[in-house]
Amino acid sequence: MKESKIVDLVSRKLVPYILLFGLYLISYGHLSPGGGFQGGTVLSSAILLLCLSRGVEATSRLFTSRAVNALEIAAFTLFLAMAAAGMAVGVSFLGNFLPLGRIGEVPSAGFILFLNMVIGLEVGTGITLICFSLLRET
Amino acid sequence: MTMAETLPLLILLPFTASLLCLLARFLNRFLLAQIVTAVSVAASLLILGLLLPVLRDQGMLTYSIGGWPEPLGITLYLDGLAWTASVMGAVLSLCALLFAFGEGSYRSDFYFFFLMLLAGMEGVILTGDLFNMFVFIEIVSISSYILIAYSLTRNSLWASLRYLLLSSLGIAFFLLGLFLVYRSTGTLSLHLIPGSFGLGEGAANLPVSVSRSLGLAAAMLTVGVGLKAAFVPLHTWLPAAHAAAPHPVSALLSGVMIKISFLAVWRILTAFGSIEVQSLFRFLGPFTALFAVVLALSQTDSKRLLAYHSVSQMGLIAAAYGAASRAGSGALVASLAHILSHSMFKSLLFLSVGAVIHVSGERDLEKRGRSSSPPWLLIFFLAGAFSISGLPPFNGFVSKTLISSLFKTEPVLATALRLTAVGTAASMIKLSGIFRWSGKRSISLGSEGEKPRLSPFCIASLSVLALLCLAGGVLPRLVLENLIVPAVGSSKFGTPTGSLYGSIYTARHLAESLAYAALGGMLYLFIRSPFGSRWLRRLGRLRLSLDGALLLVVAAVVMFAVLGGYL
Amino acid sequence: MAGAIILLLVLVAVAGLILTDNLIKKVVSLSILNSALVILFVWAGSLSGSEAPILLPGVLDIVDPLPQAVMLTAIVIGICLTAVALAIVLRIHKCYGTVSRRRLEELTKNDDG
Amino acid sequence: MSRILLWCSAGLLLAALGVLVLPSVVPLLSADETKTESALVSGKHYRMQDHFFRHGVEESGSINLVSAIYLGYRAFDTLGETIVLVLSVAGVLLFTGAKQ
Repeated sequence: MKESKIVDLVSRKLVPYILLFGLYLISYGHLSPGGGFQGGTVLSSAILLLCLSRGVEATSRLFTSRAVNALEIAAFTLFLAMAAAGMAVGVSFLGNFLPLGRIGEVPSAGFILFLNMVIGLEVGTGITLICFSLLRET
Repeated sequence: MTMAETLPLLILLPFTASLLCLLARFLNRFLLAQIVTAVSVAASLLILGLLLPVLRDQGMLTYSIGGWPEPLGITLYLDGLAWTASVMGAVLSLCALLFAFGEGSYRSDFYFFFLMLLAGMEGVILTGDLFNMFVFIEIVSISSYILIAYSLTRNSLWASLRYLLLSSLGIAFFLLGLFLVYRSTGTLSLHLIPGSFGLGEGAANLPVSVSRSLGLAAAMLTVGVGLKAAFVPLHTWLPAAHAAAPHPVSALLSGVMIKISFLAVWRILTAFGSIEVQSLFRFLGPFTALFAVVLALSQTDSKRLLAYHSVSQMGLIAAAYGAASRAGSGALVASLAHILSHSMFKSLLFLSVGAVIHVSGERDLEKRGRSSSPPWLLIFFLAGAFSISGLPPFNGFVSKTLISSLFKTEPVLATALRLTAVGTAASMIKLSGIFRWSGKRSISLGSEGEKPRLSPFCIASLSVLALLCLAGGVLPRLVLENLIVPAVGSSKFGTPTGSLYGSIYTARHLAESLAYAALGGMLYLFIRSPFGSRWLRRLGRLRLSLDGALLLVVAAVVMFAVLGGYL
Repeated sequence: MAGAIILLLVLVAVAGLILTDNLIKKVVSLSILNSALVILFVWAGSLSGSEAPILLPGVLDIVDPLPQAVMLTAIVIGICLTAVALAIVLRIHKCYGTVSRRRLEELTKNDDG
Repeated sequence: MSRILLWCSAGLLLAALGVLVLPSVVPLLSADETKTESALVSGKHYRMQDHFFRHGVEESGSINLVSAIYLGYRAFDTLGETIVLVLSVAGVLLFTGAKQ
């Protein structure tokens, strides 16, 4: 893929805003349309934009696949820990053990907010890993 | 912490263990993965043991995830059926695991996929929600695609892709059936769908369109899950997949996965109460058994021969289940008994043949290989071969007698089952050809250099399985009384009467089974004859194309919908 | 009318899965089948209301939220399935050199087991 | 020849499938049945959709009912879902990583 200067410049300027939008989708998942899966996909689409504009090798130097793999395992551990925590606290398996807070505020849905973040991280790293290995393969 | 609290542990445990395996792969600590897997399988076996007394007096344990009641949230149900299936899964995966330690050539991500397969199967049998069953079926499918293609050889990749495409088409029909269920009953939980379609009390006031789409949904769900249980129209993926998979994986797939998929079909049909689809199995089962045995006889590759036997034995199980629509819960006892005994002797056969292949490197029955394998391995193989052909001291005899006693009144189906028994005996004799002793024992050992030694782990797993087969056969009352009858009791037919399985070791049954073995021997001689082998060789080369197999799945959906009382 | 069109999409996807010869086209029609089923679910849920299920003040007539939540999971499962299938097809192409089903079945006919 | 046979039988079977499934999908168009079929839950007509509308927010705390369902009521699906994702990532790494 011959990287043209324009695509490279525009994508480097655009990526931070896409990442910001992804984070917005994750953190406001319980208040407005969005959530963990959608936010995670937007995050990985930002990284893929970098891949397409500067090639997989350059991007994987920035996001080394070993670090992304570690992040994914951390996210999966967090998810299982939260699932088991509900049971340990005595509510029930995967039950909401955090206070619900004031409806309509950001920190309001207790358990759901943190689950959204963990899933956002999980899906983001997962899809990035899949696309890295498939892109590197061709 | 009541005992019902431990239900989610049964699923959470394998997932946390697989997480540790993932970590072990990341830090490449190989031994950690092995230890963690063994500990988690043993722990779930322990939990199941603790749950037995509680289950005995309460009949059924339920646990709603997240505290949400049935229609809103998801509830796990542990009844006798789920308990028996989970114990079967745990015991067999322990033996397969021991064999994998013995072979020693597996990295830690093998154990990751192994645990995911186990947790997925546990989830399929425990969950009471249809969409959750879809998610766990997907977990089981993806981990079995990867495990089948784990050795990355050419034909294991092709076998895995064939299985992927066929199974995904089946799961898409499962999703379509799920859609119809939600449209007509407004709920996804299996236990709230009233048995309104067949026996249930709500049958009267259902409008025609709702009961019609429920019937169609039952057919699609049955084909969706039934594809993984591999009865005839949907079996095309199994021989290539189980032949190409690594030995412990093909033992686990043949031993446990196809059984748990059939038990899921059992659960769906009980919830829908659709008697017509269930009685369809009464004809489909014997046909599957006979059709697959004839194909098994024509195979030259040893593992492919065994894989066709899995399909034929699934036919027997489906036949017994189908007979329940007429013979009541006695047939369910026979079907579950054969599920248990088949899972044991089929894994024993796959692992012993795998051990021979591991040692002698020879898997084709036709080739005149000079390599020899240790003779005491033959003992384990004979234990499996005797029980699959239904010879007295083993558990195969018990369950086959129960099944054949169900079909006394139908001559046609009974003869099909008898021919299957003869065919099974003949193909076991053909399979024993893999234990060729080359005359020149000394030369073959010397020239081949250091032959891979069979590690004690493999011997341990083979002997455990052989003992289980023997125990199932020698004390049938123990197994039937407190393992199978309570399990069947939870289904809607009620607990069966004691009279059915009273007399198993009667002279007539013994004579019958020995007669089948003798006829099998004569059939084997006929196959060795020039006329027989030429005709068989042509049959052996028969291969169904992938598009044909996909088409068969669609045909199966239409057949099940039309014949299953949609009209 | 919309239901019939979505059902037609499901049938076209199944036909695509059965009749194409190239493996990648089969995987593509598999993911079309998955998307068609997702659309069927969400469309059927959307008949019983007109507004999105975000309960801001003043929202009254909402769509059925359950199919949408359930189909989120089905979409991601579809992605994972397609990813694994494409990885296997890539690997098969590297081993056999072809992705055509007919040629592959001829090649695998002799080296069996 | 088998190509034509495959095409005809595929067409026939798919048409049969369409004819079977269509009547269960088409009645949705009639005006009065636009609501989801009422659930036959123990006799009384019960629609999960109404429960979510009335009690969804205060039970789960989230305004977005879809997030409330797939992270609150049916979080177990999402757990299975994440595991499918981890599984397929490990699978893709296995297939693309190893050397020939």
